[in-house]
Amino acid sequence: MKKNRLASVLPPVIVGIVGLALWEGTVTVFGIREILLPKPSSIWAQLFEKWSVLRHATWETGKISVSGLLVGIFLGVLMALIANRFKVLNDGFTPLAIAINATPIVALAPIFNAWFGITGTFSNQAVVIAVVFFPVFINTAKGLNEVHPNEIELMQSYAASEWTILREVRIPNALPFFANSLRLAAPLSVIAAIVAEYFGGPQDRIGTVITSSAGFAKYDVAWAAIAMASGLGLLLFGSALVTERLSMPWRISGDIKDN
Amino acid sequence: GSDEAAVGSGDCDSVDSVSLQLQWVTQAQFAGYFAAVDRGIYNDYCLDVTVLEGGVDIVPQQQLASGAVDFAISWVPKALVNVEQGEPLKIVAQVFQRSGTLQVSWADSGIGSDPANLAGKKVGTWGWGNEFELIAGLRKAGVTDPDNIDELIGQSFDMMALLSGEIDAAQAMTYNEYAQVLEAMNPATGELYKASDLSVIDWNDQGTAMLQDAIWANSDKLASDDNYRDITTRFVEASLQGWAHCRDNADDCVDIVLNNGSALGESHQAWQMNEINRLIWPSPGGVGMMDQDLWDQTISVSTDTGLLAGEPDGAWTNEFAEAANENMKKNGRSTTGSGWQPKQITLNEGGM
Amino acid sequence: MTKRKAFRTAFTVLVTLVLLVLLWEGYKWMGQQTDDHWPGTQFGLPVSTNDLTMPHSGDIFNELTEEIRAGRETLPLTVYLAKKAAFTFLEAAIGFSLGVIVGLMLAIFMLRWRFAERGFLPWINVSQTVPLIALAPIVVTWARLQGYPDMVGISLIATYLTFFPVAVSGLRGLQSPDSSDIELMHSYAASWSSTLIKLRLPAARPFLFPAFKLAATLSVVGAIVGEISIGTKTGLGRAILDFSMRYAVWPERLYSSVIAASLLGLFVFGLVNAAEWLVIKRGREVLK
Amino acid sequence: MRDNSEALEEAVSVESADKVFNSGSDNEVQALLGIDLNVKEGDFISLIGPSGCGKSTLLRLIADLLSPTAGEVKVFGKTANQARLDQDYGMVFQHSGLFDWRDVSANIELPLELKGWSKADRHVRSREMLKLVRLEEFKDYYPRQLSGGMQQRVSIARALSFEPRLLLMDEPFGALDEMTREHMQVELLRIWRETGTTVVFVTHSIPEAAFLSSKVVVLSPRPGRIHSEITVNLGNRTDETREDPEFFQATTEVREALRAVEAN
Amino acid sequence: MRDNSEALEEAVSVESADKVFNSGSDNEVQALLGIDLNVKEGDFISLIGPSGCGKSTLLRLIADLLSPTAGEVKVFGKTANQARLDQDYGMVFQHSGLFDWRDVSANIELPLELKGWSKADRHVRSREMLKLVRLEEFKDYYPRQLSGGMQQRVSIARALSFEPRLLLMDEPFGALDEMTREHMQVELLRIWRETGTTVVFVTHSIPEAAFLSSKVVVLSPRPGRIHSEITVNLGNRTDETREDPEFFQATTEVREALRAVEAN
Ligand SMILES: Nc1ncnc2c1ncn2[C@@H]1O[C@H](COP(=O)(O)OP(=O)(O)OP(=O)(O)O)[C@@H](O)[C@H]1O
Ligand SMILES: Nc1ncnc2c1ncn2[C@@H]1O[C@H](COP(=O)(O)OP(=O)(O)OP(=O)(O)O)[C@@H](O)[C@H]1O
Ligand SMILES: [Mg+2]
Ligand SMILES: [Mg+2]
Repeated sequence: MKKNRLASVLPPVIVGIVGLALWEGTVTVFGIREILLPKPSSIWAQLFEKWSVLRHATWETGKISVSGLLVGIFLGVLMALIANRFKVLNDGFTPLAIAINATPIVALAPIFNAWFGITGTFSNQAVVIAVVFFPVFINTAKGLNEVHPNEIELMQSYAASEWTILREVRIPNALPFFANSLRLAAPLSVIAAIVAEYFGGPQDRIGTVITSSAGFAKYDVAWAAIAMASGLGLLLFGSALVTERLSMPWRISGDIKDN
Repeated sequence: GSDEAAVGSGDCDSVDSVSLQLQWVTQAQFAGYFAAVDRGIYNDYCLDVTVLEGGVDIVPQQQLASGAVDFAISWVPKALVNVEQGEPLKIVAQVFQRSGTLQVSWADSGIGSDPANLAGKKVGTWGWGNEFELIAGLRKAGVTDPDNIDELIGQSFDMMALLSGEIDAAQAMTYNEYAQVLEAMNPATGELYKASDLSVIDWNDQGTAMLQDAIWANSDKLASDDNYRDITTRFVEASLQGWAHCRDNADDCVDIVLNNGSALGESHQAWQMNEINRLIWPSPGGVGMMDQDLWDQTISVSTDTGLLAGEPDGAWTNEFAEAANENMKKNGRSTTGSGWQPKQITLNEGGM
Repeated sequence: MTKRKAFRTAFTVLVTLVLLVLLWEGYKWMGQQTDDHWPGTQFGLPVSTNDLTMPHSGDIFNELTEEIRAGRETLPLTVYLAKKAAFTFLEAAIGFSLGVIVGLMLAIFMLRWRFAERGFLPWINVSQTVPLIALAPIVVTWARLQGYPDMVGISLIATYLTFFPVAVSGLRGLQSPDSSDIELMHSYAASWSSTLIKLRLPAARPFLFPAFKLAATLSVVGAIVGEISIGTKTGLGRAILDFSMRYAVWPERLYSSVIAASLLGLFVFGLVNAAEWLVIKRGREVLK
Repeated sequence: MRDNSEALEEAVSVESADKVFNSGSDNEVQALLGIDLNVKEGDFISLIGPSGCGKSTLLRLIADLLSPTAGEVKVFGKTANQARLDQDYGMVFQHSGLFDWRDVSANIELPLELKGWSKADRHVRSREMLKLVRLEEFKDYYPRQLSGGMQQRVSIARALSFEPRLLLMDEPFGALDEMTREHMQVELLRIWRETGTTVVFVTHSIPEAAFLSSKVVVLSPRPGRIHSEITVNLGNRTDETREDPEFFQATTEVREALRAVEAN
Repeated sequence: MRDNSEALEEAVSVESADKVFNSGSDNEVQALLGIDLNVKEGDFISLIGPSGCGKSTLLRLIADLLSPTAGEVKVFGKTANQARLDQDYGMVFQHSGLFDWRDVSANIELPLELKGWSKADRHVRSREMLKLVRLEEFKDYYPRQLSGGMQQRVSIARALSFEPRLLLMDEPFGALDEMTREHMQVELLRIWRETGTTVVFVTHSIPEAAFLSSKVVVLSPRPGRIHSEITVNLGNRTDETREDPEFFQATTEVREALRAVEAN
């Protein structure tokens, strides 16, 4: 078991280290200007230097990502449930969900800013919600729908109501699909929050740290902020994995017992 | 426009291809360069200029330093940060002689034109490095506790936040966002907003204005590459000729900008052209020449706000602008624009 | 059968759209009556209903027929947006094609070496948390130094968004054949590459097409974002940028351009759907 | 041992039932035509026939999962619908149909839960059932941790948990290998004897039909009709019965009926 | 009709072969122990045994899809590896393993394609094979459009397409219903007679083993060993053979061997 965990942690760490070394080496050897691509070592230095600003910004952006993520999940699941209950809606919603997904954040941000204002965080959250909604809705709806007909028949043989079937069969069946969507949505929520922050809202966020340093071509600071954002994304991704494991005990890879 | 040609208006032995990186999309802010292209001025100087529009994530001085373009238009303090970091950037023409940044509020808000009144208000800024004149102005007026910038709010590139009353004072350029407000319908009156509805804080008056649009060149290449020096000489002169053209033929330049695909309306561009001319003309020391006082002010504001550690050496030269002024004068063109008068522009709804 | 279903879907979409418009107008009407409060309460509505924040749907629709000056010509907004969409489509198509190639190559690489799979997969995830603002300058500088037009840089940004689902789902698809199918190929003494071409790639198609659909919409997003980020004379991204700066005076235009972007997204989604049908499903319905 | 004197009441009666799928459309299928079937209480009857002949459809009619296009289906003298609402039957499908997300006890308790039994009662009953199918130690396992045969036994336990008077089984052992299958057949007979339930069993294995049933009903396809009914009387069946010439005789009889059906 | 004088050469010889999985780790499995098996050319032998006894593992050793931990496997006098590279055998799995995206002919032509045959040659051969398995009209169908039995016949055609001298079959009919299965058995015997191939056949159906084989090899589990070999001589088998007391005798013999194995 321990050996297993090591085997899954070691390769990405090695690839990461080799990647950073290559990055550092390439920038040094080819004399790439720091104004274009800073060295990992300079980024690292900025992480230390700007630590208190970055920590605060990451915390603020983290709050927006997480709250937006949670609401987006809630809405995605709710709509999936509604669309499942009223099948016609599913046909109508899906293309709309695709259309929303095809709308870039940069286009949504000004509209949401106009709707919800820029003095609070809600328009940024709304962008996160819109971005998270799509994968959650599509996947969950699929999971609710794609139930084995046998299982439905079984429940009908028990004279179970649609509601009972939803609770006992559809929802548990949709869990793995839902979990899969969480893996997608978790990192998305971070990038969505950051991009939304470019276009307005309070100024002490990862997004604004990135834009104000990029505005001066201080890319080492920008990359340090990005490193924080990636860390946040990874953290949320990891939490999605853990939630998945905890919420579905039956998915453990237990031994098949012989008769 | 061959009448404007001063140098090399005859046949060219060879034409040099040159690229120029703008800070933003096509608009009258860059009319001089577009005019120099469209009216054949660059051609007369044996240059084939490609004007590259800016985008949200394009930083002109970065493009210039990394060698992707030959010249760039950038606000002075932004690029000075990179000069301080050792990037090979040099101002070869300081086109704008004043700052176009305002802080706009409603006339009835009582903020007026005194930054001290911004205390305790919700103050908007775009960020992206556009906030320093504001911060310096606030400090100078003794307003902001430097640790507490909570009352600074990021605004979108539109003026919605001011119109909806969400913020009390919004950042605006004289030539762009300020006009936007005047192009919007006042629901209370059913007419467009009027200048009298607004009050503005002009950083030029507050002594925290910083230098804006300048033509930047690659200082390493200037030092080592004679051909590039020669191109720079011609490029600066032709560009300044372009600006002179827009001073004297503002309507033509509005048309040129619109032809180059600006989707902003005609009256908006006319307004912008007029305001841009105001930022350039008059140029008492000659067009494109560095104004030492404003330079010093830019440096002191930058060092006060922690943007720069000190004055970077060799960040600008008047050498090219001087030569250009000489030639222009020889050909009887005004290089100071002392006789220039701004127009009265009427804005239509939506800038149409 | 499928025709009828397509018809029914189109109908439901239409009905949903009409309902949304009614909802929009209904909310707006209510807000106008109550001065932006929930009827009979002191609670403010979340979104103010003035014409600036929520323009009438009819006005948005009307705006589409309005003329707009674009360079030397004057066009109806619809035509203007359609032209820009065509350009964006081209960039998206290039980005999509490159993204598919890069994604598949990565998937094959990770398939070939288990270490590569474990080592790269998490970083492929991380790659998507890096905002374009940091990458766009690098991409565009590189492209310009190579002498390519900026369109190439924009397409590369689209590639950056599209390779991700293709790589992840592609890997799953390539790993999807039963071990007995792999054994069959082995029993024919087939080489690794024959197994890849004759078995794994075709078997991956049910995984790849959903990824392609996602990648297609992402390629549009990528092209638009790239246009905004790098700056172009044309393209939907440019329209969105122009109109978003002018939202305060002309909100209808931003809505129109956003709708155009959504439609382009739906269009490419539909294209991939059609391709899927051609490649996989045609003539292969289960017969009795 | 069964007491045959009990087995008098009619458990299932199907009268001239027809079933047409997709009626009126291009792909109309006449799945069943004029089916008459009577099952006495305590009987164990098997339905056998070529693939697609309508075995599952007939079972679904009895279970009221489908309605007949014409004719009548009665279960214990009531309409099939009433019998379903009264939970008079338990059903076992070819694939065990256990819910992955419920452990073994929770799967067995599912129908009891739906009927609103108390937790304690459910617990007691699921223990009994686990004993019946000999899986006591596996109560906390999830289905994926069990072999196919064990899953099928849980599925049977679930169907029996609320003591239905009728057990409907659609190829329950189809997915098992032959040795496990033979073992399960013996187990099923034991349970049937112990609980006294009536069983209607769908299969397409000739030896299975012959081994299990008191009556084998052979269906012919397109449209599905009852071709013949073969009464089997092997008495108390054990594994040895399979080597009994009488069993061989019974399989031959069923095989012949089937061959006649297929020749049509 | 087969000419038995040919059947002298050794097709498969396994000598004291062991197979250990996950050697040295916690979940080490001794799958096979000291297996000795000889198959003469033209033989039809079946491997039978309880689930998990190592039937598939043994077949995979012969196919060189696994290597023995100890001992030796020879196919036509060569190493198993050489035989695989020479394509001396064709393999058929439980699930037909046809590729959904290839039509029937393209599936049959797959091994020929891999061997670099020309298009014309492949075409001729696939036609022959389709004729052999009686599916000429279905050449342009996709696997999903065929019934399970037809799919299995395509799979056999594919295995035979390059005229391997040995056919290895791992529960090829396991997924079919009994009637189809019996039909396929007769077909397989016909093909075997017509082509003169040697067959090693894994099954866990007792009647299937008895019906098909000239020799039934019974394996015992944990670790897999050869328990006994039963020679069957039913002569020319047809559907009637299944009602033959001699067949019944053979099944009983196999069943008894298996019961002995399971009792261990
Ligand atoms: N829901 C349905 N819609 C349309 N046709 C159906 C449906 N269910 C069954 N049929 C058709 O009815 C006929 C009988 O099907 P049924 O499933 O009852 O056969 P079966 O005897 O159970 O076959 P098998 O042995 O393969 O399970 C078949 O031709 C089948 O295609
Ligand atoms: N790749 C493997 N790794 C580890 N153990 C294996 C592997 N393959 C088979 N085994 C084990 O070896 C033993 C024999 O397996 P094998 O598949 O040969 O049995 P079988 O007789 O074919 O069973 P069945 O009738 O269920 O197909 C089993 O205990 C199985 O768990
Ligand atoms: Mg059936
Ligand atoms: Mg096996």
